[in-house]
Amino acid sequence: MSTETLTIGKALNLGLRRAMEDDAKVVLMGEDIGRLGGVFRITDGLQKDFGEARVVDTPLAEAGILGTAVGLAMRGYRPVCEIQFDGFVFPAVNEIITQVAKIHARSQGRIPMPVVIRIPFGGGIGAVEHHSESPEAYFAHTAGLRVVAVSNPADAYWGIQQAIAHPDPVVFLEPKRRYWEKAEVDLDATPDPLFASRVVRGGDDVTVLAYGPMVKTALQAAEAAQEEGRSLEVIDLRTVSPLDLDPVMESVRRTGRCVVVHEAPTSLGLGAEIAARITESCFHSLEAPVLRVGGYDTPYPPSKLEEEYLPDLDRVLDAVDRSMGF
Amino acid sequence: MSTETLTIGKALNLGLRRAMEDDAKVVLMGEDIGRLGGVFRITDGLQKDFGEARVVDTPLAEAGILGTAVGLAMRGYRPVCEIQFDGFVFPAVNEIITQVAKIHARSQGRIPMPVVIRIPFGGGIGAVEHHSESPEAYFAHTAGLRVVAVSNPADAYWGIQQAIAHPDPVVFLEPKRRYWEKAEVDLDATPDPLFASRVVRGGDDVTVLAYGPMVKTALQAAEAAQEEGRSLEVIDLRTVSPLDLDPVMESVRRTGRCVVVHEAPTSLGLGAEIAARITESCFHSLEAPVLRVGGYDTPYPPSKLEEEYLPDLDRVLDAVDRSMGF
Amino acid sequence: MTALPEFTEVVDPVPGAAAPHLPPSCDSGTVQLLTPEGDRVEHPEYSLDIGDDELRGLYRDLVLVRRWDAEATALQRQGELGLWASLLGQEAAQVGAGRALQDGDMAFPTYREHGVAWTRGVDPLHVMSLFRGVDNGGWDPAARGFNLYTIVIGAQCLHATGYAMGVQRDGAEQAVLAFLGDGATSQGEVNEAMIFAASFSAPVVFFCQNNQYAISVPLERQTRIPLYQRAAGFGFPGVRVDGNDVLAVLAVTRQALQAAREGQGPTFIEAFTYRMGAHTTSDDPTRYRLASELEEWKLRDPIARLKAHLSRSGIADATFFESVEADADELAARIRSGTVGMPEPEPSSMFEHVYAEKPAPLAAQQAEFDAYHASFEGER
Amino acid sequence: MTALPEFTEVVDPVPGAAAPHLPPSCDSGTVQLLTPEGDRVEHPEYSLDIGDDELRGLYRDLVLVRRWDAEATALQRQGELGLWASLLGQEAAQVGAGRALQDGDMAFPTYREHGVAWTRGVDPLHVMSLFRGVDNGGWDPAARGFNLYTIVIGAQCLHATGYAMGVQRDGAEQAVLAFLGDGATSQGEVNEAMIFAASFSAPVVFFCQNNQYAISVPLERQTRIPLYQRAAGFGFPGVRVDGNDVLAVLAVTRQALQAAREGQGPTFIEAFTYRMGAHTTSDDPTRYRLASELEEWKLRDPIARLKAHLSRSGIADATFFESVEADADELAARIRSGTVGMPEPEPSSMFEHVYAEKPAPLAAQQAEFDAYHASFEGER
Ligand SMILES: Cc1ncc(C[n+]2csc(CCOP(=O)(O)OP(=O)(O)O)c2C)c(N)n1
Ligand SMILES: Cc1ncc(C[n+]2csc(CCOP(=O)(O)OP(=O)(O)O)c2C)c(N)n1
Ligand SMILES: [Mg+2]
Ligand SMILES: [Mg+2]
Repeated sequence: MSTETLTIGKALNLGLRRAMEDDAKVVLMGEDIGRLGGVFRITDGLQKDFGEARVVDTPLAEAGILGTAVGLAMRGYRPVCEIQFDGFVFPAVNEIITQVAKIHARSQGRIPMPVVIRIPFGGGIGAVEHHSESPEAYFAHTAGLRVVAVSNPADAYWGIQQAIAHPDPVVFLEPKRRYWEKAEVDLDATPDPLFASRVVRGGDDVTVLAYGPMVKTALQAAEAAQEEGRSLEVIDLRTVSPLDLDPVMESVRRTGRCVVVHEAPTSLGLGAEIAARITESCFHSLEAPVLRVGGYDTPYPPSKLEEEYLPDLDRVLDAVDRSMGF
Repeated sequence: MSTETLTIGKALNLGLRRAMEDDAKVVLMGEDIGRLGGVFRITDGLQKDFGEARVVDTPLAEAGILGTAVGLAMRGYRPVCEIQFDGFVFPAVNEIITQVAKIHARSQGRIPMPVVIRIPFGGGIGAVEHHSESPEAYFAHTAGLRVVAVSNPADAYWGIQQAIAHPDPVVFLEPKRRYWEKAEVDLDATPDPLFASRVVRGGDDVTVLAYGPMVKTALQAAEAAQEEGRSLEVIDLRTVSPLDLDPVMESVRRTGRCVVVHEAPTSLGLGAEIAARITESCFHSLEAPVLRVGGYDTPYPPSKLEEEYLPDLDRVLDAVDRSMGF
Repeated sequence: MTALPEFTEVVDPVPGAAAPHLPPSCDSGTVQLLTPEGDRVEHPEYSLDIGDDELRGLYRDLVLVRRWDAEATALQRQGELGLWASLLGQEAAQVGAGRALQDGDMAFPTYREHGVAWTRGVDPLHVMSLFRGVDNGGWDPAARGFNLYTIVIGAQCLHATGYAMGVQRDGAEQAVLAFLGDGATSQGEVNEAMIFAASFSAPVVFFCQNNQYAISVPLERQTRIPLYQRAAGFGFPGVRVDGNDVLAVLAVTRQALQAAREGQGPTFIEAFTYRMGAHTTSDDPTRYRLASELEEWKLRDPIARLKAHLSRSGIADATFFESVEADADELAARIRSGTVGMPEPEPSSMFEHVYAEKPAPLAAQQAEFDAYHASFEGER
Repeated sequence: MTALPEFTEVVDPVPGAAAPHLPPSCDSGTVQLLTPEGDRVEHPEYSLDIGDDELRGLYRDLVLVRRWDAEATALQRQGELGLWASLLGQEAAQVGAGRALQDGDMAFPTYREHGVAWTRGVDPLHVMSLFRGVDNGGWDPAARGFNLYTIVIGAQCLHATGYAMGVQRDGAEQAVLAFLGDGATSQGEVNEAMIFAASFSAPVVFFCQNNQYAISVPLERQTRIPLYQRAAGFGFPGVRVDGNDVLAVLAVTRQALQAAREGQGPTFIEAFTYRMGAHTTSDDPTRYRLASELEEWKLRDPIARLKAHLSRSGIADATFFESVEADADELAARIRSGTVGMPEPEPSSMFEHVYAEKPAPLAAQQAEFDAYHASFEGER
């Protein structure tokens, strides 16, 4: 068994490399992903080894990246697009929503659309405006897209390969502030299915849901709660759309309480959909309403304020308290 | 008192005219809004009377329309942009989300951003792809925007004037399939506040929430339910973001049951946010989970299928039944 | 098509517009190989080696697509289609461009390229189904070398460019033809497509049918200068061709596609033409353009000029013309009966193909949908 | 700025790149009024009537903005700023363009135009606060005739065009200056801005600092031909100026702004220059460009050449140069202490100004926020 200790960033790099080795049709596209290896170095060394035809530094235009990716997919390629930062995906939204998401259905399945859209997302890195956004809800509301958010090196390594191999378009969200966090990854394991949530810590009192960067925060909260004698079950949603809520329902039926955590603004964030669904399905089991811990309904603030904006351990515990108080 | 029987389309036309008379800074922009008067004729006759500097046929580029509107707003104008159809707002989404929504906050209130974005929205007119979308959730998830959806001629007439006069950017959704529906409008009335929901039919059993084109559907359902001896309270949300849920909470505390209706896909549609909020605030009053009647999580289908896709009276009644069954 | 109503109200010229939009016969910058009167003329840079069969074939194409178009317009008026976007007046631009394609080439249409569809062997009924609201186009894009219609203005230009980048990677000697309108040239994505195409020297040809209007908005609102000059700003050739001259369009497009196949990168072709009908059946062009303009352009009809050439040069005789008319009648009849008899789509089909692999939540939603509809069985 | 590390690894030239990016002194199409050696030269179309005071002022501007930039880079290294985008090497382009503006004109910067900010009287600390993460820029755009920094590449070009359309409607004799980079020319919105500007003849000048790179991506990926030629495709003038020649930039920009004020519409200016530092403090340019290129460009330093001219022509003496150094020291000290001493923003301030009128739900969220934070009082 070959295990390596990898950061999320390095795991993505290796996963991309393996996907490119496995399938000559995989083409990476983006701004600065070639010689520079991307501003986060996720594609480091790949252009050197796979050449400029497979690791393409594009002109500076996100609609152009996604639009040409659509054409490449029509020609049988599997484009993997890097959006440099979350806040710069919006010029590409027309292509993503009106084309990438709809072409498979439009063509009655005749046109394949295996496009992966990699987006380093979320805050917490002290950046300037537009570099700390959490745009997942826009994509999760869009039928035809799959939206995945990874939280750890193993999911990063396997998830990017699974996303690339999958026939559907996948918005692949990378927790940028966790790029440097390490864990052991078994490079020969049989990976979990990509589009499934996972219980990452068992517990009985409250079910806490998170994805991407907030999984760590949720686990920290569970750790702290344990000291106060409270047992939190933490579920890493992993797939944000379509949601895999079966394990969640199972858990909530047991705990009767649920808290959803994400960085995106709370209004119409994923927490809204999850709360609505859980309430529909587990109405009689709920002892408290599903509570949401999210970003506030404001633009992401200047970085000196981001600690106050972002959900943290304390805010999760506060919600747990409120849930228990019902 | 001067009342006139107006269609929604004509009410908008008159409202725009009055807004232009009241404030010389109001400038209309869009594709085909000038000589043609817009594909729905909402701006009919306005270029003739106010000239080409105030009713501007733009080049065919939605980002261009919104981006130049931002600049006009910075110069002290009040641009009113027409997006020809809902499905064509996406090229402008970058300007709307990263600029229109954020500039007031970015500038600490120094830069005014009174931009109105008129969008004929929703389905039911037998159109081809991209002409029947309900994109409101994308905007409602975006802090800094206000999103309004009108349902009747009086709100159309007054609402468009109020939106234009308001200092915040407003996405103004027009129920295109109801453009030709008529009602009496009192042109001298004191209008209701723009950003407030309104009980349009009193009832005791279930609270039904709708906005835009679905208000009529909800009222039809209430009518039909009455024959079966069920009393539905119907609330026209009118403002979709930020939501005005106080009257809703008051109602739900009384009825204990709530159904939300919209055309947009159900997942992460407005119903999700409303359900989450109501459940948080009225947990102990709810006798059933808030149920949602929405579009399915698919692309809007070819028009021969739209009747099956769109919520109608029967689907609302079905949800009411299910709610009562809890 | 029924005659267009006469324009009576006198309106000011559109601001900045050099209205009316005159045909380009006298503009020496416009490639022409067949005059409006039907005379073959030489052009220093473009020649066309074409046999009589091929000439007759082009004529047949032109007549048949016009008949298809007329039948579709009529069907829409009779409530059998939700909408129709007429190609009337643009037959030569479309047939010329379409016939310039080779097997293995790929075309990316907008929503008006029925003439190109025809040349690619797309069954007209597969186009009719879109406008009837049955589906979004029923043909197989890969098999026909003809993408589905794209309604969001300009998006297909990027798809074409990306597809051409794939052709490059395959080392294939193929070319891609992207269609767009004059209005579309203002979209950011169209300009990005030209930038990507130039940067990567992609084998794509941008074929712009300048029919003078984007719905009601005249060309002058989109550009101050002739559209073909746009390409120069991106560093690749642009050429203007008489879009009502099927021979010139064929020659110019063939040459551009061949250059693309040989690795010389993109070309922008402006086919100068005119939309003789309404933008779509929902439109009323009398609100924004002068009847006199239409009259001028009637004199440059693309079919009349080829017919004059064929008759005068003896390439075709009355028997041939009659056989084409008969083919057209037959086609129209087939389109009519096929359209009217088209089966309704299965309601539940809207849940299919949203994903290549249907996710469980969507399957559950579909099951609820089915159950709900089953509950009405017998009632309806 | 500390010296850049030498580039050692030998890499292939970027595909299609005519690397290295050579300065344009020998290109006759580039407007130059001051040679790299500091000699004034004539240009047939551009002259500059400029007094000694003004010349000394330009020199002072150049030195002060470079010092500001160096201080900011140092502050970032010391953890006092989150990020800094250095203008090193682009001082002449920015000061020349900024000084060409008149009162009442409006400038729309990207995120690198500190030199323009300086010419508009923006307090450097109001720029520092952005990069420190305190706010998104603390100046009053209307009062300074200088919009806030725009980080989304290219968006400001449309804002500038729209603003210029407002100037037209006001009948004002004012002009608008939109800044953009070479990379930005690929964005759809930038091209749309040029299309709108051309269509409406808006009084806007597009000022592109072609510093040869968009982060790591060389110019050749964005365009095959010189950038100033882009404008021709949209039907308005484009001109290339030596961006390291403050006099030429001033002359060219002045003339373009004046043309705009007089109703002649837009101009595109390509200021050919070089980014001497990293893209931002987060970047490592040794990964993608050659030290030799940097060495070439050092010979064309914008400050050295003006200094040579001023000394040799006797317009300025040692006392003047010393006074400028003293001013620079003082400025740097003020920037340092002002930055380090900047008050932290109020947490609750994030809820302010999201709307002009705070909606009740947001006020409620803010109240919860306040109550939650109050609950920690004393604990922390
Ligand atoms: C992005 C987008 N915006 C608006 C529309 C609505 N629309 C459909 S056709 C059209 C005009 C297109 O003009 P042109 O490109 O000249 O093509 P033509 O219809 O003349 O063939 C417009 C504005 C659209 N389809 N897509
Ligand atoms: C829409 C968008 N995409 C990507 C980025 C990330 N980004 C920041 S600067 C930059 C390069 C800009 O290059 P250029 O326009 O030449 O300006 P320069 O930085 O050289 O001054 C990129 C890609 C961005 N800010 N906005
Ligand atoms: Mg047109
Ligand atoms: Mg640059």
